[in-house]
This record gives sequence, structure tokens and C-alpha cells, in this order.
Amino acid sequence: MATATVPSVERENYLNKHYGVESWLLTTDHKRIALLYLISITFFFFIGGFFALLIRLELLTPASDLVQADTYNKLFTMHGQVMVFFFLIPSIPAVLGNFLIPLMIGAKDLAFPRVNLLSWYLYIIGGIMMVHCMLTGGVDTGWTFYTPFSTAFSNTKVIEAGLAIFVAGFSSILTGLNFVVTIHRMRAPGLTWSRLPLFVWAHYATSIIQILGTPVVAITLVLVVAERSLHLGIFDPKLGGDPLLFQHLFWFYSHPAVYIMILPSMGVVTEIIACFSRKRIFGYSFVALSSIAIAVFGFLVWAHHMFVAGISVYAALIFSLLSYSVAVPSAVKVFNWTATLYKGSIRYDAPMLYAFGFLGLFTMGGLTGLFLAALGVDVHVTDTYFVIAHFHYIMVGGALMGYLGGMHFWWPKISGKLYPEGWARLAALIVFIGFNLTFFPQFILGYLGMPRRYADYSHMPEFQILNVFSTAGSTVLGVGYLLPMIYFLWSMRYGKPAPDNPWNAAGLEWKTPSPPTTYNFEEEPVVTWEAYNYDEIDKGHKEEVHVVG
Amino acid sequence: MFDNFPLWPQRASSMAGNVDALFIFLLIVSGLMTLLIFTAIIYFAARYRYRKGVPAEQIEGSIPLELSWSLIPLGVFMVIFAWGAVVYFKGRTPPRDSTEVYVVAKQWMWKLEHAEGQREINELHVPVGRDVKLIMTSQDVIHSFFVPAFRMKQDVLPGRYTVAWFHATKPGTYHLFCAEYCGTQHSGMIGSIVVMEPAQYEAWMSGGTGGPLSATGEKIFAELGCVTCHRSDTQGRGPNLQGVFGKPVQLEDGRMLTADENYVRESILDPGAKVVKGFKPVMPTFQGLVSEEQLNALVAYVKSQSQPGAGVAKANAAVTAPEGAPGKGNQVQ
Amino acid sequence: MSNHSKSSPLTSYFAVWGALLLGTFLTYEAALIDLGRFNAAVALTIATTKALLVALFFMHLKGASEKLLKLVVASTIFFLILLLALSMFDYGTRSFS
Amino acid sequence: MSDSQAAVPHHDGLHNPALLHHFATEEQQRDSASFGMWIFLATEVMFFGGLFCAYLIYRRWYFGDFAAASKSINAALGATNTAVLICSSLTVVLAIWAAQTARRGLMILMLVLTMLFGVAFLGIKGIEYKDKFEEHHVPGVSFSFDHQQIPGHPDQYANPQHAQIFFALYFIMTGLHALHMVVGLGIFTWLLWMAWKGRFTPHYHTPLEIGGLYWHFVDIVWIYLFPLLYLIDRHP
Repeated sequence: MATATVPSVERENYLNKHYGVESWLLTTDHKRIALLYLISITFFFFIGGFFALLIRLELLTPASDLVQADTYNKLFTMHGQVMVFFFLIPSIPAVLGNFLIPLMIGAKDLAFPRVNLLSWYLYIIGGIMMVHCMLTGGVDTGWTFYTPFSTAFSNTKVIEAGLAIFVAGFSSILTGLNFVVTIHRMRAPGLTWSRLPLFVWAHYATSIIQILGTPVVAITLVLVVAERSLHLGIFDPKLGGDPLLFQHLFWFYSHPAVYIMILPSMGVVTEIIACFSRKRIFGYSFVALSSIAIAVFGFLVWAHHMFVAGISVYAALIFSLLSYSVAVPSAVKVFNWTATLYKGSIRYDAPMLYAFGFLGLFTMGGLTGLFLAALGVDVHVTDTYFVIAHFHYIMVGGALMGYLGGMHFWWPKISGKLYPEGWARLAALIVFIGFNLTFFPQFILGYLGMPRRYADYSHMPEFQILNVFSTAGSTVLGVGYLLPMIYFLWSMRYGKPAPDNPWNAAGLEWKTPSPPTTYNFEEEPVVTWEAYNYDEIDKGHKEEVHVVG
Repeated sequence: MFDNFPLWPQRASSMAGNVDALFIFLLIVSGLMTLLIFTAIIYFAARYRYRKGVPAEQIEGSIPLELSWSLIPLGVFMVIFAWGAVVYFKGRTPPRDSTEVYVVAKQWMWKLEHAEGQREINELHVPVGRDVKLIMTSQDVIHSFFVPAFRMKQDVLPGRYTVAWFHATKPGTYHLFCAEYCGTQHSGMIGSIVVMEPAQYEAWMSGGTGGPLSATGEKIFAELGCVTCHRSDTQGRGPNLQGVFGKPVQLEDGRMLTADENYVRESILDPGAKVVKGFKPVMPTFQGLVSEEQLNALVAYVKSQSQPGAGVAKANAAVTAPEGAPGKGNQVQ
Repeated sequence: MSNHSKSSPLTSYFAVWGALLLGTFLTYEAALIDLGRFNAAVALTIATTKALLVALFFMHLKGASEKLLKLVVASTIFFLILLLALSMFDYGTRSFS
Repeated sequence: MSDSQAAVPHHDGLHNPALLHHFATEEQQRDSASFGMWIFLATEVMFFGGLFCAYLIYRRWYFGDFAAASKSINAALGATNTAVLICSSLTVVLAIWAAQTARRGLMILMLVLTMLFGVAFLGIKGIEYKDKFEEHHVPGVSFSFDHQQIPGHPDQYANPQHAQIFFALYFIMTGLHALHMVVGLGIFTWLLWMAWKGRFTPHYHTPLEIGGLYWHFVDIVWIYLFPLLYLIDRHP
């Protein structure tokens, strides 16, 4: 770490400027709102993780002996809903994006600070509804709400869960809206599009999906609620409706939603790789444009979730073909990250370990996506554990690794404290091992034919050994996720004060104090350099050292 | 230990080889890509680790490289796509002279009925080496008919028919799963496919009771009074159903469509939706009056009316000489 | 987006208003004539013209000093058409094997 | 794409109390606000888009039933409502023009007129809903649509179930639209209050502009809803 001087007297910053509950709950400071989000999504992450552990424990033995089938169904439903809508989608955008985008573009705040606060409140209202729903019985439809089961057969709290997600959806829309306007309108002088950090590009692409995709799932949930309460027939074949219409509308959002989770993570990893290999990102403009390409192409592929659902074979053909259009920009990113390492000066600090983990897991997740996009193979592996493994490699291996990497990378900036590096490296290693142990066996299980959402597999004892591996892995993974939680909290009190730029990183956010002041910059910065100008930074730094020496 | 620790599913249908071949190809391709990327990452990470006094060398990027690593993967992807599409089309197109089995799914059981009249629950007996076509519908929610050993899966929807087919190649008993989450006892909606040698199968078949499904259908057809309008001459108020199935039909609004299982089904439940040219929409709906099983029997009956020399006698004959026997199966699709 | 031009925009406002009322009248009348399958096409064409008039003149999209807003509108329409077209494609080609 | 690198230092003396601290200039603030509203409208387009998608699919499937159901709605009321909304859009642009040209009285008058048109629209909508309610055309247990002929097929009756899907979409789409009108009336009440207080000047009237954008958008949605819902196969 760099040898910047740390002031002995605590400076005024966004954390200590005001005290009291009100100063937090009514704040319009994007950094404080980011922290509000951080606390709330951490809460939901541990709820979702608890459900996941129960699911894995139940599957340790073939019979449904730990929990009954209906409880199990509620567990995986609420695990999915909590993790997708209340953790992964807000995770990086609402915490790191909220905190960093104004800092990275040299702005005092997001364009609409009050809207930003509103979106946190919407999230909280949705979250409270979700928690209430879970405490009073829960839902058992699967996070996908497939009709007509959800509208006419399930006797659980579908309406409340649907409305909770509806409300939380508007939080996501408003976050995306705020980002797009901010990125367009609030950049510091000299900060052209080609100088933007790729983190910002990734969030811009994410916002497009949030703005254009989320309303579709919102209206779909309205239709589900209306159908369920009034039996209109829109999704009910008994009344002339088509259940596949629901699937079309649902996946129109929910496939791109995966990119809401993974694109910001890609942005985080890009920043980390550049910093820890001291290099400008290889093929900057290709990495930037591939984010946009993923967001746009992501809207073309939704029906690949429906290859065996009864859609027309021609539609299946088109959607399979289009699915590969997303694979290309994803591959381009991986190759560019790899090429960035070439002739770098690479350090293995904890954020970089997470970035390496991301690269490995995302590559595997992405490549198994090819299997699912291939029509012939998809027929066999869809709705099996193969799919579960695939999307966990993307959404947990990818998105969550990026999130944790980003949390470590920017923790000194956010909290003003250094986290314990040794523990952090250990945690990264544990997460990586635990993750693979949990989810790799599920690929094999899937190809063997174990269907997803099975509470009981006592007629198929041959599946047990792989399930035991998976459950064992999940406990390791659980430890891996608890550790950062513990040492981050520890560091807030006992951690060493962080210098302004502990990693000697490029980017405007590091030119502010750690933690930043309320309005981020004393004077509006003027950008005269390209993104990732690590050569200049390192040269300057060396000279500095030279002078000192 | 390995008895209970399989790493590859059983392979028991003609499709299984096709799917496995593509799967193995994908394993090789993605294995190579993983190897390439991981080797590069690990090598770079080790070779270019931080050393004092050795600065990073800045490289801007390279358009030829970018193009090659977008276009080469794209080419590989297109191969995968085309191969996958070929396999898929094969799996979606039942051969013309398949033996037919009607499947009715409900929470949480599979009801199966052979065209010959045998009924089964959660168990399907089929002969080895014959094409079997499944005509499936659901009474309630969406289910999915999944036989891993056959590499076959198709969602079963309420309100319409979906079709799947397989050609079993190896005698044995194989898992049948419901693969689409369908409610509390979803994981209990399992069964087995028993693939038998033809001789054994004939023996099993002859043990059954009841006439062929089309005969049941004919009885229902008479009971519901369908015969009064759908007469076997041109004088009826409804179309003569002989030879209709599988043929193109011109509708009253000028559209053309093929009279398939779903069309017959819709015409029974929602007769006004697609009226045949030259007829009045006078038929009442039978929605709610016939069960899924009765509907299947009616469909089977209408179908039997389009087999060569259609009639009850022939349909009865099917019991002793099952379809698929040489010279029998020229049913038009 | 304020209109800085000196000439009063009132003429164009009233002209657009008149055109919109005329369009409404035309839609209504056209629906009463049997045009076969073109009824829907005519109705949608008129509706789109009216929507464009509102967007361009009342919402000042035409005078917008930058292309950005037009890009937003164009891409929104693109994604909407994507949703409609790709899902309709499934329904249009769905048939029994 | 054109960017606003708007970061010109404050012009002293021109400082507007409405300029929020995090914006450098009023221009930046105004551009951000209107751009934000446009993006919000993009969201709204997709929100209605899901409904249009459902509508198009079922209309294609059940064209005759949809036509019969559509014919049972009062198209004259729908056409009147279209005209009412178009007039309200005119009064909105006139209000903005009045603000630009410092005609406070005219601005207030136009805002009041806009709101009156909005209320009239909702009133007419209410009459329509009342009719539908009395005819038992509201989906649900009391729904009934028996013996309604399909236009162009005098011997054929519409399938009530399919007609019910039409009415479900009709009520959801027009209901959602009406909800937007109510929200719009709320926004305009606030704008009227601001106008009354004299907050809008030729120099600063951003809220009026973005409120207007919203109002026009709601108008555009109706422009599509009217032919799609009221005018399916209406010819004799």
C-alpha cells in the first residue's frame, strides 16, 4: 500500500458531519444512501443465504426429512425472490454505484438526490412487505411465478409477494434513471465518454435494462395479482388465456435482469484488474461498447428459457440464434481482461483475488451458457440442476464475487478504515473453494437428470453423493461470506485509518479524502487525463519516492 | 461405490446419442476455451507479478485481436447453434407412423393411455425399437414430461396438446420426472418408463382390458350425440369427419390450417373459434362436459376416421395387430 | 428545451391541435368503413401520426437542441417493438408438429 | 451523442433560489430535469407495452370476440374523450407559452382549463364504467356477455370467456391510464399553486415543462388506446 500521510485529527467527512437517526433517514447524500442500501441488502443477503443453507441441508439426504415438501418449496421460492430482487439487483448498483458514480465523474451528487432517497424508501417498503409475507406464511410459486399455478392453484401469499417485488421494482427503475441522467449531465469538465471509468460504462448499460425492462415485469406482476384476485383469464387456459404469455412477459425482463446483476460486477472487476496490474485496460472502447452490446442484445434472447415450454419451433430457432449474440461481447470482455494482465505489474491483494475468482467462475458460467443456448442440449438440461449450477456461476460466482471484490477495493474510501488484508485473502480463497464445491457437482447432477425444485429424491438415491458434496461446499461458502461481514465490522472500529488513495489507483474517487466530504470535491475537478493512466501515476509516484529517498 | 455414483446418465433412446454427441462436443470446445483462458491468466499472473523497479508496459489494445476474438468464437457458436438446431428438430418431429400414447398430467400424477386402450398411472410400458408419440395435456398447472435416459423433455400445458416422441433402444426401467415445478408434491410426481422386448410387450398388452381408445371415443361420440350432425355423408350440419384428420382445412374466414390434435380439441371445446368453410357455427361447446380423458378418446376416434378404410372394425383390429406393424402405419400427419 | 426563437409558436400549436382533432374524426369515420384487414392499419397509422405530432410539437422533440432525446425516444420504440414483434413471432408460427 | 459538460462557474447575480446545490448551472439543472422526465416516460412506454403485448396476442387469437366486445363500448364517448384530451394538451402548451412570455394570468387560466379538461375526461370515463357495470361487462363473478353477435358473422355469438379477456384488458389499460390522469391532476394542482405564487418566470419554468411532458405522454397513450379498444371492426 502507498505511503500517503494520514492526518492525525479526524477531518470532517460525510460520516461525521451530522449525527442522529434523522440525518441518515432523511439524507440526500448519495454516499449515505449507499450505506443505507448496504445495510439493507446485507440483511436480505443473510436471509436469502439462510434459506439456501436450509435447502442444502434438506438435500443432504434423499428423503424430505428436515422440512416438509411445502416448506421446502417456500424456501427455494423465497431464497430466489430475496436474492434476486432484494439482494443481487440492488447490490452493486445501489451500493457501489450510488456511492461511486458521482465521485468517479466529479459530481457533487446524483442528478436527483431526493429521487435517490425515494428509491431507497421504495426498496424498504417492498422489503418490509416481503418480510411480512415471509413471516405470515410465505410463497411457494418459485421466484418465477409461473401461471396458472401462481394465479389459480397456489394457496400461499402470491399477491403480497408480487406487490412487494412490484414496489421494489420501482426502486430499481429510479436508480437506473438517476444514473443515466447523472452520467449524461453531471460529468466534470474534460471527462469525455472515452475517459469514463469502465465501471461507469457498465452502470450506464445496466441502467438501460433497469429503465426498459423492469416496467414490463412490473405490469406482468400487476396482471398476475389481478388474475389471481379476479380470475380474468389473461393467463388462465381454463378461461381462454395463455400461460405462455406470462412466461414471455416475465422473461422479457428476467433474462436481461441477469445482466443487471452481472454488468456492474464486470465494471468492478475492470477497475480492480486495471489497478492491480497497473495498466490501462486492454481495448478500452471494446470493453465499454461490449457493456452496451450485452445490455441491448440481452433483450433479444428471453425465450431461451422456454425451449421446451411449448413455443413454436421457429421461435425457438430464432431465440437460440440470438442467444449467441450475447455470448460474443461477454467473451470479448474476458479476453480483454486477460490481455490486460499481459506485461502488467500484478499484485495479489484481496480485491484482485476476488477479480481472479470472478474471471474463473464467470468464464465457466458463461461457457455453460453455451450448452443451454444450444437447442438440442437445452431440452435435456433445462429445469435440472445444470441450470441451477449455470446461473449460480453467473449470479453468485460472477455478480457476488464482483460485489465482494468491489467492497474490499473501495472499503477504505467508504469507511475510511483499512480491512485486515490477511483475513480478506483467506476469505477470498474460502469463497472460491466453497463455491466450486457447492455448484460444480450440480452440473453433473443436472446432466444426470436431477430436476430442480425437488424436495425429495428418495426414489433416486444415486443422486445423493453429489448432493452431499454440494451441501458440504455450501457450509464452506457460508463461512466465506460471514468472514468479510465480521472483519468489515471489526475494521470500522479497530481498523487502521485509510489513506486517501491506498491502492495508488487512478480515478477521481481516489482524489477525495477517505472518507469523502459531504459534497465530494472541494473544487469541481477538471479532467485532463485518460482513464487508467497508471503509467503517469506510477512514474509520478516513483519520482516522489525518489525525492523522498 | 460407483454403482451409486454415476457421472453419466443412462442412454436408452435414439435421441440420447445425438444429444450426448453435441454435449461432448460442447465439453471439448468449452474445455479448450477454459484451458486457454485459465492458462493465460495463470501464466500472466505469475510471469508479470509485481517486481520492484519493473513497471507495467502499457498496451493500448489491438483491433485485429479484438476482431479475431469476437469473430472466431462467433463462428464456433454458429456451429453449436446449427448442430443444436438439427438435434432439436429431430427431437421435435415425431416420425409418421409412431405408436400413440395420450398423457394427462395432473397434480401430482401422470395418467397415460395407450391408443390400444391400456391405461396406466405413473408408469408407461413401451416396446423397445418402436417410435412412441406422446400427446400430452394437463388438467391443472404446467407440468413437464422428462425422461433423462431418453434425453427428452416437454412441458405439458393445460388447455392444449403438446407432443413429444422417443424411440427406446434398450430394455429397462427408467425414471420419469415432472421437471416443471407444479406445487407441493412436485417431487413426488415421478414415475417410470418400462421398456420391454417386443414379445414381452405383446404379452403385457394382451393382459389389458377394454377396447382401443378410438372405440371408447366412438362410444362417447355417439353418447354425446355428435353423430347426428357429423354424419358420414354430406348431409350433416357439421363436417363429415372421415378423412379429415391430418388434412388441410379451409375455414369460414378463408384461413387454411391442418386438422391436427389441437384443432380437433379446440373444435370440441370452442367450436365457434375456427369454423369450417360452408358450415354454420351451430355446434355447442363441450367445455366442462368432457374430461381430458374423454377428450383424448374423441381425438383418437376422429383420428381413426382418417386411417385407410377407417371404421370401427379396423380400429378393433388394432388390438390384435398394433400400429407400427409393417404396412399399417401410413397414417397421414 | 425552452423555445428561444422570437417568432410565436402559437400558430404551430393551434395547427397541431386542429390536425389532432381532424385525426380523431378521421379515425372514427374510417372505423365505420369496411376496409377489410386495412381497418387496423389505417387506425394505427393515424394514431402514430397523432402521437408524432404531439411528441414533435407539443413535447418540443422537434426543436430539441440535442439528439439525445430523440435517441431516447427511438430506442424506447425499438425495445417496445422488440417485445411485441418477438413475442408475436412465437404466436404467429406456433403450430402443432 | 451530445453531452453537456455543463460546468460553467456560477454567474453571480443570476443565482436562482431554485438552483439546487449539486448543479453547477440552471441550464444543467433544467436539462437534467427534462431528460429525467423523458427517461421516466420511456419506462412508462414499456409499462404500457406489456399490456399492449397481451392485447395484440389475444386480439389476434380472438378477433371476432374482441370485435363484439369492442362494439359494446360507447365509441362516441371514447371519441369525445380523445378530443377532450387533445384540447387539454393544447392548453398545456399554451400555459408554457404564457410562462415563457410572462403572461401570468393566461398561464393560470390555461392550467385551470387543463385540469378542467382532465376532470371532464375522468367524468366521461366514469360514465363509461358505469354503463359497463350496469351491463355486467365488468370481469368477475357477475360478468355476462351472452348472445352478443360477432360483427360480420350474424349467425355467430361471441365466446363470453374471450370477451371477458377483452374487458379485463380494457379495464386494466383504461384504468391504468385513468390513474395516470389522476396523478397528472395532482401534478397540475401543484403547478397551479406554484404559478399562483409567481414562481414561474420566463427564465425559470422547468416544473411546468416536465409536468407538461408527462401530460402529453398520457395523451399519447390514449391516442393509441382509443382506436385499439373502441374501434375494432366497427363498420356495419
